[in-house]
This record gives sequence, C-alpha cells and structure tokens, in this order.
Amino acid sequence: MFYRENGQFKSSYSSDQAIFPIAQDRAFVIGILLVAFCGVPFFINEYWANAILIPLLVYALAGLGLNILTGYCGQVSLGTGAFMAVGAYASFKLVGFFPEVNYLILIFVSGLVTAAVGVVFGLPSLRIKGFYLAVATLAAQFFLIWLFNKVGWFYDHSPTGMITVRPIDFFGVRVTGPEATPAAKYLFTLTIIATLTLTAKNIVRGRVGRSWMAIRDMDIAAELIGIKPLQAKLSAFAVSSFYIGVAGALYFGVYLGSVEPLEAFDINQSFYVLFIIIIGGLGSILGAFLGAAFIVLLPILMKNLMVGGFGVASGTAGHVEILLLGALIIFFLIVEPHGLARLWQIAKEKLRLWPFPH
Amino acid sequence: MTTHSRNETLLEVESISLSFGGVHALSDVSFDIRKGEVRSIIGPNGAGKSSMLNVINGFYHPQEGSITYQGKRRAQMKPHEAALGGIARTFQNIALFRGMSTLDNIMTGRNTKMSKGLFWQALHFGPAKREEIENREFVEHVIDFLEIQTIRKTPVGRLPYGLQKRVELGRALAAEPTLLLLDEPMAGMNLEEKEDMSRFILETNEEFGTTIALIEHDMGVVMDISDRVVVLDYGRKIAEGTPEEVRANQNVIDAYLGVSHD
Amino acid sequence: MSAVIQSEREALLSVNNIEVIYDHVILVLRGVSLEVMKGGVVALLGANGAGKSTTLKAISNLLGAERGDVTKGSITFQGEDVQSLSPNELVRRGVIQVMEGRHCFEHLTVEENLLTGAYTRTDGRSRVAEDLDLVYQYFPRLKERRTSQAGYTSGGEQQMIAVGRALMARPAVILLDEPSMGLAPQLVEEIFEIVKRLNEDEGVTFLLAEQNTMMALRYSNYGYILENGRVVMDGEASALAENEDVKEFYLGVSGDDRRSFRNVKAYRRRKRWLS
Amino acid sequence: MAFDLFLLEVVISGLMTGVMYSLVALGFVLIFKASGVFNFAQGVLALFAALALYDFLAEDGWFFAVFGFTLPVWLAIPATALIMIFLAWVIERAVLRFLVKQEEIILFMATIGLAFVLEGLGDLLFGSDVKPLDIGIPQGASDLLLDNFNLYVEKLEIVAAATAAVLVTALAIFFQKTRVGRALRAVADDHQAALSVGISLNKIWVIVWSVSGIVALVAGIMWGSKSGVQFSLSLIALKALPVLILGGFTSVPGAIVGGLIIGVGEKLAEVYVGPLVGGAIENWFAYVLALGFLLFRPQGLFGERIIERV
Amino acid sequence: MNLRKLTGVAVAAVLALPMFASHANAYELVIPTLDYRTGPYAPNGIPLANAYSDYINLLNERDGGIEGVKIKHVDCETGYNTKKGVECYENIKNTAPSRALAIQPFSTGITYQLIPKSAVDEIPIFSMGYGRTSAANGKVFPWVFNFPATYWSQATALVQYIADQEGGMASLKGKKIYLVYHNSAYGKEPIRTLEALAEKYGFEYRGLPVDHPGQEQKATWLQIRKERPDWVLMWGWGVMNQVAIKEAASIRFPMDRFIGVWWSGSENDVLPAGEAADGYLSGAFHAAGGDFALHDDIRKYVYDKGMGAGDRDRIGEVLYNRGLVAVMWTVEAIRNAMKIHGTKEVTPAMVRDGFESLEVDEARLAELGLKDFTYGIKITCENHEGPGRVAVQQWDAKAKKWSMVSKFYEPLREITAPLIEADSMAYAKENNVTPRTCS
Repeated sequence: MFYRENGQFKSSYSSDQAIFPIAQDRAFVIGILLVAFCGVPFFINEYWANAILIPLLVYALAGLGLNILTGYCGQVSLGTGAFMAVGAYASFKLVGFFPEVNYLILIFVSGLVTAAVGVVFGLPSLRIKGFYLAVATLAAQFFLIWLFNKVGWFYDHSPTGMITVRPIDFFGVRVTGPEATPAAKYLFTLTIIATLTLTAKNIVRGRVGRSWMAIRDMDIAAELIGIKPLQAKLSAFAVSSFYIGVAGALYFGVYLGSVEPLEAFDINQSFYVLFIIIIGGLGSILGAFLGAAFIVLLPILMKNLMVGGFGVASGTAGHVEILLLGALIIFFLIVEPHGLARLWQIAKEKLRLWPFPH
Repeated sequence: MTTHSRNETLLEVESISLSFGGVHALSDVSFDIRKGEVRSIIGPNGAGKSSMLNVINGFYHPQEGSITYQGKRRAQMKPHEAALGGIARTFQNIALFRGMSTLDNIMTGRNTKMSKGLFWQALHFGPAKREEIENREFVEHVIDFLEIQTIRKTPVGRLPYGLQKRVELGRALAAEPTLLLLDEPMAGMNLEEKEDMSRFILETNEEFGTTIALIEHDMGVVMDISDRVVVLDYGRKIAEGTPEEVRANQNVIDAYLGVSHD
Repeated sequence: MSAVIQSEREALLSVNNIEVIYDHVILVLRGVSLEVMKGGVVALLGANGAGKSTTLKAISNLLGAERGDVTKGSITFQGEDVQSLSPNELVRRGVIQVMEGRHCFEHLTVEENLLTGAYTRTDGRSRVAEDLDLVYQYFPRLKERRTSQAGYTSGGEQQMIAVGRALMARPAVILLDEPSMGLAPQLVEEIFEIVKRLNEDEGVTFLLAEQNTMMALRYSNYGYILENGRVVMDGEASALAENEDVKEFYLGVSGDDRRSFRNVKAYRRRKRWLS
Repeated sequence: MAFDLFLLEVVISGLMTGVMYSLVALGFVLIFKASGVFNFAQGVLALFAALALYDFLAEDGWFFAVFGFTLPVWLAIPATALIMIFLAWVIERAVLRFLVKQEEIILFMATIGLAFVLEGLGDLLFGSDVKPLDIGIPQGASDLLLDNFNLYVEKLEIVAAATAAVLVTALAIFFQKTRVGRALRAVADDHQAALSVGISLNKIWVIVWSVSGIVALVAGIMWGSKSGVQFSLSLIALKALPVLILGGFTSVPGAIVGGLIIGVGEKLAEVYVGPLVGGAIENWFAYVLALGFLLFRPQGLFGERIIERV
Repeated sequence: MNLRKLTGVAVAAVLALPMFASHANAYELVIPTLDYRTGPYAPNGIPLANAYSDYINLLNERDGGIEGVKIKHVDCETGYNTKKGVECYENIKNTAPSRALAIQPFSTGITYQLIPKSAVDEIPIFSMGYGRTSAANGKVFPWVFNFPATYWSQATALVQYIADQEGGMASLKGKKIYLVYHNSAYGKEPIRTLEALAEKYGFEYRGLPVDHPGQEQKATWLQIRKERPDWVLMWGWGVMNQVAIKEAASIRFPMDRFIGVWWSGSENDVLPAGEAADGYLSGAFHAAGGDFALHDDIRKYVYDKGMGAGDRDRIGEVLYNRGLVAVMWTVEAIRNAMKIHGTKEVTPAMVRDGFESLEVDEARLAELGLKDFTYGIKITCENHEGPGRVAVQQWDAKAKKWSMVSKFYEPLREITAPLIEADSMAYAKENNVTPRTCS
C-alpha cells in the first residue's frame, strides 16, 4: 500500500537513530501499544489472561533476556530455567522479608540478584565457547535447581519444597494470587515488559550492544579493536540474567502462583526459551515476541483445533501435537533459518516495493 | 616527501622470538617504526609477517624479546591495552562483524572513545545519547573520507570484497589510531581498488599524521608507498631499508623475488 | 608451449550463457559463456569477486552447498547436459574441481588424502594403486610425506595434495581454482610447471581460475576475462598477454611508464571532479 | 577390608554406568563428527529403536497384528537395524538436505524438532505403556561374584561393557580401514572438499545416521533391558552431555573415557559426598566435573588444541 | 494485509473456540479431568484416565447419567505439566452448562496451583490420595478434598505395619528405616512425618532422594547395600519404581521388607522386574483385580459396545481401579449434592457441599458393585481427609496378582494432626485466609 520511506528526511543524527525511523512503523507500533494497554484490558477474561497473554508476555521477556546473551552476544546458554528460578526464589524471599516494600522494586531487585548469579555462572564463558559453553551452563541449571530443592531456607521449609506466592497489592491493586483480576495481572506484566523491551532496544543499539555483537560476530577481532571480552561477555550475562530473573519472578508471582523447582524450572524450560529465540529470530527484539507467540500459542491452537474442532481424543491429540510441533519447528527452520523476525522483515521489504516490483 | 619529522621512534621491536609448539614463527627479530612513517613488512608466505603484527598488538605473546611503544617497554600486553594505546589494525582475511551494518561496524571502532555505562545506555537519554551523537559525527567523517556513504546501513556481509576492506579500514580509522597496522590491505583487489586503497592509506598518513605499518604482497604498491621496508624470511629479518635499498639487496632477490620475475 | 589451437578441437566442456544467483537475491554471474577444448589449458581471469570461482563451482555443481543457483543457461560436458548432475556424478564422469584454498583433509594422512580422490572409482584396487604411484612421480615430495597428517604440511605441499587428489579420480578435466593463492612465487611456478606437464603428458584438460594474470597466461593457451559476472574479453593466451587493455587494467604494467601508486591520488582526485 | 570392597563396588558400578552413558555419547559423536550436527535426538533414537525392537518381539505389536507371528531375537535385531537405516534415510531426505550450511545452532534446533517428531510418532505408533524388553540378557547381580567375593556387579552391565567394547572395535576398524570410513573422516574434516572429490554428502549422512541409529539401538537394548522401554529412555541423552564435554564432541575414545570418568565420578560423589549435603547430587556433579575439567582443557579430553588465528 | 487480518481473525476464533462452544442443549453434568496420556508418566496416567472415561460412559449408558441427568466428560491433556494444567483448567472450568463440578488434577504440582484458585472460582478440587496433605484441614481449605487418606497417614500406617512385623511399636527402636523418594514435592511429602515417627519410636531414619526420571539408581542402592537398613520405604513415581525394584532385587534386598507408597504399587512397577519382584509390598486403600460387579458392568455396557477407553484385559489393574474409585466418589458427591440441595441442576458450589457431607459406607459400596473394594468414608466440614486408613498389599509374581496382606491401619493422628494444623495455619496466615468455624 503506502508503505514508503520516500519523502521522510532525517535532519539530525538523533532522528536517524530512532528505533522506528519510518513513520508508518511508528504508527503501527503505537497502534499496537494502544490496543494492548487501552483496549485489551476491557475485554480480557481469565482464560486469555492466565492461559494465553500472561504466559506469552512472560516468555517473551525471558526470550528477550536469552536473546541478549545468545542472539546479541553469541553465548549459547541452556541455564535459562535455573536463572528464572533464581528470579522466582529471590522475589519469594524478598516479599517474605519486606512485605511492605513495593512489589515492583522487589521484582527489580530479584532481577539484580539473578544478574549477579548470572555473572558468576558466566565466568566459564571466558574460556569455553560454543556448544561446550552451552553444555557447561547446564551445570548451572542442575546445580541451582538442586539447591532450591534441597535447602529449606529457600522454600521457607514448607513440607514439600513448593513455594506459593503471597497475595500482593501494587498501589492498592491486587496483582498476584487468585483474587487478582485478569486485567490487573495483565497490565502489571505488560507495563514491566513494555518498559524492559524499550531499555533492551536502547542497550542493543548503543555502545554496549555493539560490543556484544562484535564479540558474537568475531570475538578475536573485537578484542583486537579494544573491546574487553571479559566486560562484554559478563555484561551480557548480567543484563540477560536480569531480564530472565524478572521474567522468572513474574512467571512465579503473576503467572503460576505456586511452583515446584524441579518441574517449573527444569531443563525443558531452558529449551523452551531457546526455541522461542531461534524460531523468533536470534538477535532480534521483535523475534522474542514472535517466537513466544509461536511457542505458546501454537500448541494451544493445535489442541483446540484437534480436540475442539475435529473431536480427536485428547490423548491422541497430545501425541499428534508433539509430532506436529516438532515438524513445524523443522519446517520453519528450513523455510527461514533466521526466524520469524526475518520473515517479517522480508515481508516489509516486499511491502515497501509493492505494487511496483522495483 | 612529507613534512613530519621522522626521527622519533614510535615503536621498537627488540629481538622477538615466537614459537608455537616447537615451530618457530619468529626468531630474534628487531626493528623500529618511526613516528609518521609508512613502514612495510614484506616476505614470502610463512615468513612470519602476520605473527609480527599479532605480536605488536598483543594478540601473540612472544617467548623472548620486548616491545617499546611510546617510550614504554614491556614484554607483552593485552590486545585491548594495545587498542587503548592507539594501535588499530585491519586483518588479512577481513574480520568485520558480519551481522552488523557498515555504520555499526565503524562505530565499534569508537568503542575505546566511549565510556557511558549500562545505566545511561538503557535510558538512551542525556549523556549516553550525547556521546552517541558526538561519536556518530566523527564516524560520518570517516565514512565521507572513505566514500562509503551509500552503504552506511547495509549489513557488511552483503558487501563486495573490496568495499569490506574499505569498511575495515574505516573501523580502524574510527579509533583515531597513533599506529595503524594493515595486514595485506591490497589482497584480492583489482588495480582500481588498489589505487583507491593506496590513496586512502597515504591520505591517512599525510592528513592525520598516522604512523602506518603494513604487510603487503604487491611489490608495486610496497615500493611506491613505503618510506622504509623490513624483509622477513622464515621468521628472520633478512634485510631492512628504503625501498630502493631493499630492491637491490641480494638476499631479498634470492629469497623473495626469486627467479620468477622476468 | 604445445600451441593447441582452441577452435580446431572439439569442445569438451561448454558453458552457455549461465546466470547464477546466491540466496535468491544476489546476482553473481550475468551470462557467462565459455568453451574448454579437449587437451587445452584455459585460464579464467579477473579480479576478486568477478565470478571466477562461481563459474567453476557452477560447472562442478558445488554451488548448492552455498545457496547458489544456476538460473539460466546450460552447461554441457562431452555434449551432454550436466547441470542437474550431483558433484559426485560429475566426478565419476571426469569433471573434478580443486578448490580455492586447497581444502585438504587435515586429519587424514597425505596418502589417505590422495586415496579419497579415488572414492568414486570402481575399477579395482590395483588400478588405483598404479595411479597413486603416478601421482607420486609427479609430486615426489608427497611420497616423502605420505604418512604425515595433511594438516602439518606446508601450503605448497597442500596444493600438491589437492591437485594429486584430483588426479586420483582420473579426470578428463580439472577445474583449478586459484592455485597460486598464498604461495610464494617459486612455488607458484612449480605448481604451474606440473600443470603443464600433466596437460602434455597425461592429456588432462585444465580450466583454471587465477588472479595472477601474467603467470596464468604464460601457461595457458586460451583465456577469458571476467568482470562483474560477465565475460568482457577472450582470446588466445598470447594475444591477451600482448593486449594493451589487458596490460592496462589487469596487469598494472604498461612498459616503463607505469603509474606510481604514490601519485594515484592526484589522478584520482581529478577523476572525482570529472565524474 | 569390607570398606575397601565397597569402594571397589562403587568404582565398578561407576565404570559400568559410565559404559552405558558412553553408548549414548558415541552416537552423538559419530553424527557430530561427520555432519557437525549436535544431535539432540540421539536419546529419542534410542527410545525409538527399542520400541521398534519390542514391536518385533511382542504379541501386542504391529508386526504380530500384520503377519500373525513374532520374530526371534536374532532376526528382530537386524530387522530393527534396517528400520533405523530407513529412518536415517528419511531424516536425510526430509530434514538434513534442506539445512545444509546452516549454523550449528539451527541444526541443533532442528534435531530437537526431530526429537519431538519421533517422540510423538513413537507414542502414536506404539503407545506409551511401559514395555518390558527381554532379549535374553541376564538380569540381576552376578551370583558368582556376589557369593564368592561378596562383590556386587550387575550381569547386564557386564554384557553392556562387553558389547560396547565390541562395538567400539568394530567402529574403529570401519573408520580406519574401509573406503567408506575414510570418506566419513574426510567429510568430518572438510565438507566442501569432500564434495569436490565426489563424495556424496547425502549418502554419507545416511550412512552415519544409520551407524548412529544402530549404536542407538544397542543403547536402547541395554537401557531398555534395564528399565523397560518407555518415554524416560529418551532422557538418557541428558546424561550423555557431560560425557561429551569431557571427552570432546569429536572423539570416539573421548566418549568412552569421558563416560567412564563421569560414571565413576558421579557415583563416588553421590555415595561419599551426597549423604553430607542431602543427596541427589550426581546429576549436577557430572556437569560440574565436566565444567571444572573444561576450564583447564577447553577442547575436552581428546579434542584438538585450538590455535586461534586472525 | 488482508490475508494477515484474516489469519489473525482465524487465530482468535480458534483460540476462543472453547469459550463460545457452548451448546444450548439439555442440562448436563460436567465432569472434567486433567489427564496425562503423554510425557514421562503417561504409563500411569493412562489407566487413571481410562477408568474415568469408562465409569462415566457406564453411568450414561446404564443409568442415563446420575439420577437420570447425563454426564458430560471433558478431558484435557496436561502431560503431567503444570503450565499445561493451568491452560486446561482455565479452558474447562466454565464448560457449559453446569461449569466444572469438581476438578481432579491428578498431579501434585497442578493441585498446588489450583488450591488458591478453587476458593475464588468456587470449584471443588478432589485430589484423591495426593496433593497438599494439609488440605485435610477443611477449616482452612473448604474447597479441597483429599480423602480417603493422605501421605502422612500413609507413612504412619506403613510404620505400623513394620512394627507389626517386628513385634510391636516398641521393637522399632534401633531399627533402620530408609526412604527412597522421588526428589520432588510429591516425594518429599512423608519426610516430616517419618522424622517425627523416628523421633517418637526411636528408629533410625534416612532419606535417599532420586532425581527424575530415576533410571539410574546405582548410587542409592549401593548405599542401601552397604548400610543394610531393616526396611526401605519408597515414595516413587514412574520409571523410578520399577528400576528401584530391580535394583533392590539385584542387591538381594528382601522384597517383603520393601514397601512402596500407593503410587509405587501398580502392575507397571513390578512386572518389568519379573520374578524378582515377588513379595514386594505397597500401600493401598482399595483392592486390585477386575472381578468386582462394577467391572463386569463396565465390560458389558462399555467395552461390549466398543466404547472402552483402553484394553479390555487391563480392566482391574491397580491404577485403573484407583481411577474408578476416584470417579465413583466424585459421582457420589454429585449425587449427594442433588439430594441435599433438592435439584438436579447442581452447581460446583453445591457439589462442594456434596463432598463435605459425603458418606459412602460399605452398603452403598456393595450397591455400586464394589463390595469389599475399599472401606466406607465419611467426610466432615473440618476433616477433608476422611478415615485415612491404609493397608499393605503384596505382589505375587507367579500369579501376577496383588493381594492385601494386612488390615487397614488407622493413622496415628497424634503425629499427623499437629503437622497438618501447623502447615495449614501457615498457609492461612500467608494467604490471609480466616479459618472458618465448623459446627
């Protein structure tokens, strides 16, 4: 249609560096945000909040975090599940210690705690690369989960080792537990995620982001032009873990409400988030959202289609769902190995030319 | 030919020896680089030229010998220390960051000149933004200088070889280096591109006073643009001097030029 | 030089107006045609990125692995259309490529490297053994090092391994990509000498891509010059070597009055003003 | 004295468990060497092989339903091997050939997708009940050792160790002495060059995935005899990962030695350190052991030293 | 652009399907189940789910439902995964026309997840023989039921059984009783109780955790071989059970001194070990075997009509029977709700009342075709656990049959009651729940 950048001139570097230099893109994103903030809360019900939108947002945030580490800095990690657990347990303990402090601050601090843990487990990245590093992060995965499962202090010595979120009010509005309204939970999550997405975009388009990408694309050359690998990698681990930690805190507090470490944060969780960024697109902020949409929505979509639509028995549908999900992952990787974000980009480029081929 | 005083030594390499698991890459090599000159290092394949550059900017750590740079003498330094000290370089097999645009690649060259931390970066407001724009201005000068305005936003992976070499030079120049190391800047170029590259090298040298040390196979280029040449063969220095002196040196003729040039 | 006249022989290999696109977007070759006569040594010249390697890979069908496609034109070998054949089928029929940068199997010994060249052959062990001896005859240095790992041999030796490995397939034509790359002048000469001997004594046809224009024209009998994915000039090697334009643009030598690189900038500045 | 005997028992069972891990790791290594694919589906391959084998042997399987008889073990194993070869062929046709030249992580993802497909398929075809696999491998402790020396060693694991030894020897001969083995090593070194000398990568992938499938079959038989054939069999892949980082992704001897070290290490840790900290440490201990090792040798036990160049 | 919009609408429509797919048909009773026929625990989930489905089909076929009102069975696949469980719950809880009358989560994780929600959504949760033990306190957990017995009661019952074999509670002193447990919330349940019992009766207790999935237990059983405990208890699940039984046999640990929880006592667990499993013990609160009158009816009304959910010859397996008893009690609670509220169109809240005053005595069991299948229960406002009685059953490997070898032990309430009180009150405090008064 009229998706053109002709006639949009930039007269300063700052407008050239804007996140969406093209006016139509800006309008599109503002539109989406308007709908998300002002439209959706009026229509949302428990199913859409608890089963679809909140998991989608939380996983997008975790994906964003992992994408910073893997997509931007090139360090493959399989410890996402454990880092989410750190965020969850940190927020659990913090809420216990400081019930009066604003939940948002506690979530932020949980992110910082996770960042610190992430830095410690990021240290091996200075010597180990590629898949070796990926497998090494599994050490973090297994060790941390063991710790949370074993040390009673972390779960307030509950007899089963599960932790359950307390009802928490945020400026007088209940945001956790069953009494929170879907709209409150959703808006709380959405606000945090929208803010963190913006900061992530800011970081990756600035100096720090460039040094990550330099390390990712060619670590030796990066070092030779004066980027300190130690600083770049560990800052990526820290920022990534911060995001994942916040995601973990929301995953526990707002989404699930009660978790058992071995199940909620197990290695599948790590793979799940890795799927999100690979399907969505490595090194793309948008990719984390698209990937999360794919991974969270697709199984639900398939299930509803098979069970609700065609009356397939739910067990059989479960098997078919796994099979189809696998097949679709392979299919998408074959069609576009760089993920949904790249597909979107290509679509936009075509749209820019449309209806004239050149 | 130029007006710089060329007597002050910028960098001195003293009896450097380097080996990898018993294979000697460099043995007892000494030479110096004076402020403001164009210094070429030549030699047949495997002579240890690249290793020499790698030693100078701290990527390899020699077993013996020392390097004096800007009056400071040391056995070894870390690569980013060298970068902070004003040593920039390009690579034989283009080491650009393929996933990033031309602009971002050259901006990484400004990394050592930027300091605002994560917090300001995340806000992208105030100091961080100001710093970004200041450095962007400098980078735009480099882009103008190298005449690569049109590819500013293109991912470097999609650029043809010759342009990639130019972007890489841009990345090195963005650091405002005192000493610029160029590893085979002409490799794989046609005549026109070689001419362009020579022009950029000489203009950098003349206009910014940057000292240049380069490795090159194309004898025509080397002889034309260098002030002094050092010749390595099998990890040893076999000759040193002005292009004319080197061209006349019998060792060099035997070892390097051989009989292949009619 | 055994002065083979290109046009008098039958074409062993002919490339007709091919177009190659990488990644569905990047057009690398825009209509390249060439012919290689039986028993000839044909040089493919041009700057880096002109499309030499792509042309060779299009012939040996190694493009697929790099997401490249031949979208137009045809390639025939011994009169048959070979475009759809897989690389291994091509090798079986006698077209083998020695890739740029040599690509030896680093962890295999020199001899194992050579033997992999005979992978497609089905004519029995003894024939393969004979050919191994033949290769050793041409490359005595390889015989000395037959049990060492290829990764530990020098650049020149690796180039010999690569050529020898190709010979082991008993090819009709060898596509030789940048044999001089990264080699000292003496070694380049040595390699070209062997190419010449193989051509004359064993009747192997060569199509070689080379940047070292002078050297290549000295050892070949016909040449094509590529620029930006097109053939811009072709002719007898000797004629090309004498051609003034070729000298000007590709050799950078025009007798004694060669422009100095130091003075280029003045000339370039002028050019910039003019354009 | 009794204590020393116990230590010996722990070490032996560690070694034996290690062999079982090695069987899985071996399949990983083969595929990674030849195609650079980090095959996460290896565990599911083992499960699939065991399911298929069970199907030939049992009366509630498809084979019996179609043909009305079951196969004897000596026929069922080769028949399953054929199925694994067929599977390798399908995987090459449907997945690998479209993903040539992609980055490692993309291929890795694709194998996870493949794992899902096989898991779903296995469940759909064979059901998710536990299937006892009995191909005549003796079960339980070796009475001979237990009665005479009070030493506890599982018979199954002795068989597994012997099988692994035979398997590795056969593989070594195959790789070093045959034309195809040489081609496989060539492909592992340099895909492009292998292609250029006329080695068909597609064929090589089918071969190497078949070999891996057969190794998975052996692993599946051993683990299936030990714990029945069911979904969890696919999770042994996770136990093979620390073995891989320890031994190096490309080294067959590494997979064996790595397996033994991990096996012994985790058993010693669990038995002697576990009680002090609450137990169940063997899972993470294996990873920490491998990680600690990596910090000193980033390329793994038998991996080659990486010299970085620019 | 249009295509994108269209896809968007389609996606939204399909996602929304479960919400609008309400039919305006006659009133039906909605009984949902959260099944797991996939994933690592599927072998156990399948018989449970089959029994649910079979029993509901039987009632619809034979009796036309409950008191003549048809039952609508809605199942949702969770794969034993909490996140899927959440989606399932949200998806099915409002299923028209009656809404979900009672939720059977069949997973400890999902149960914990749903406990706080149940009070808000006003849907009773029946976590039969699993879930949160302290939910037995009906004053704090009015919406959760976990009869007929809890893990803590079971732990005391098993220890009583041990004492009986050793010659009385006093002879427990100095004995070594070890616990091999699934290293998860479920597996950790009995630890508190066993610690309290060990303290009281002077036996030595030690826990040996086994990580999911538990295929490799060498280290655990080597320790048992070395330290030779007198008894080994097991809180296992899935493949862990059968591996443990095999390992125990290998080190020649006497099977009749090895007792599993009721989730470690099904055919799936013992069959793989073959002869070696002979004599293995496990907790139980209902009988095994498929020769009760109810089973005959199921064969007749369901399987003969080709509506059976599973294999005909697997009717009567332990976990199948467990599913049966669960759905039977659920149905009785609904029936009870109809009775006390005098309407056939019950709501979940009425069914909660039905649960809270549920009484299924031996006579009623016999009517249902389950004579001697289990014991009678009576639920009250404060006690949601019911009688809490547990017996021990033993595996006969030759006959491939489980049979009861003990009486039903009454739980040692003096041990469990304070624990339940403490844990439930802690929950009440954290979640601002004011315990209701029962009388």
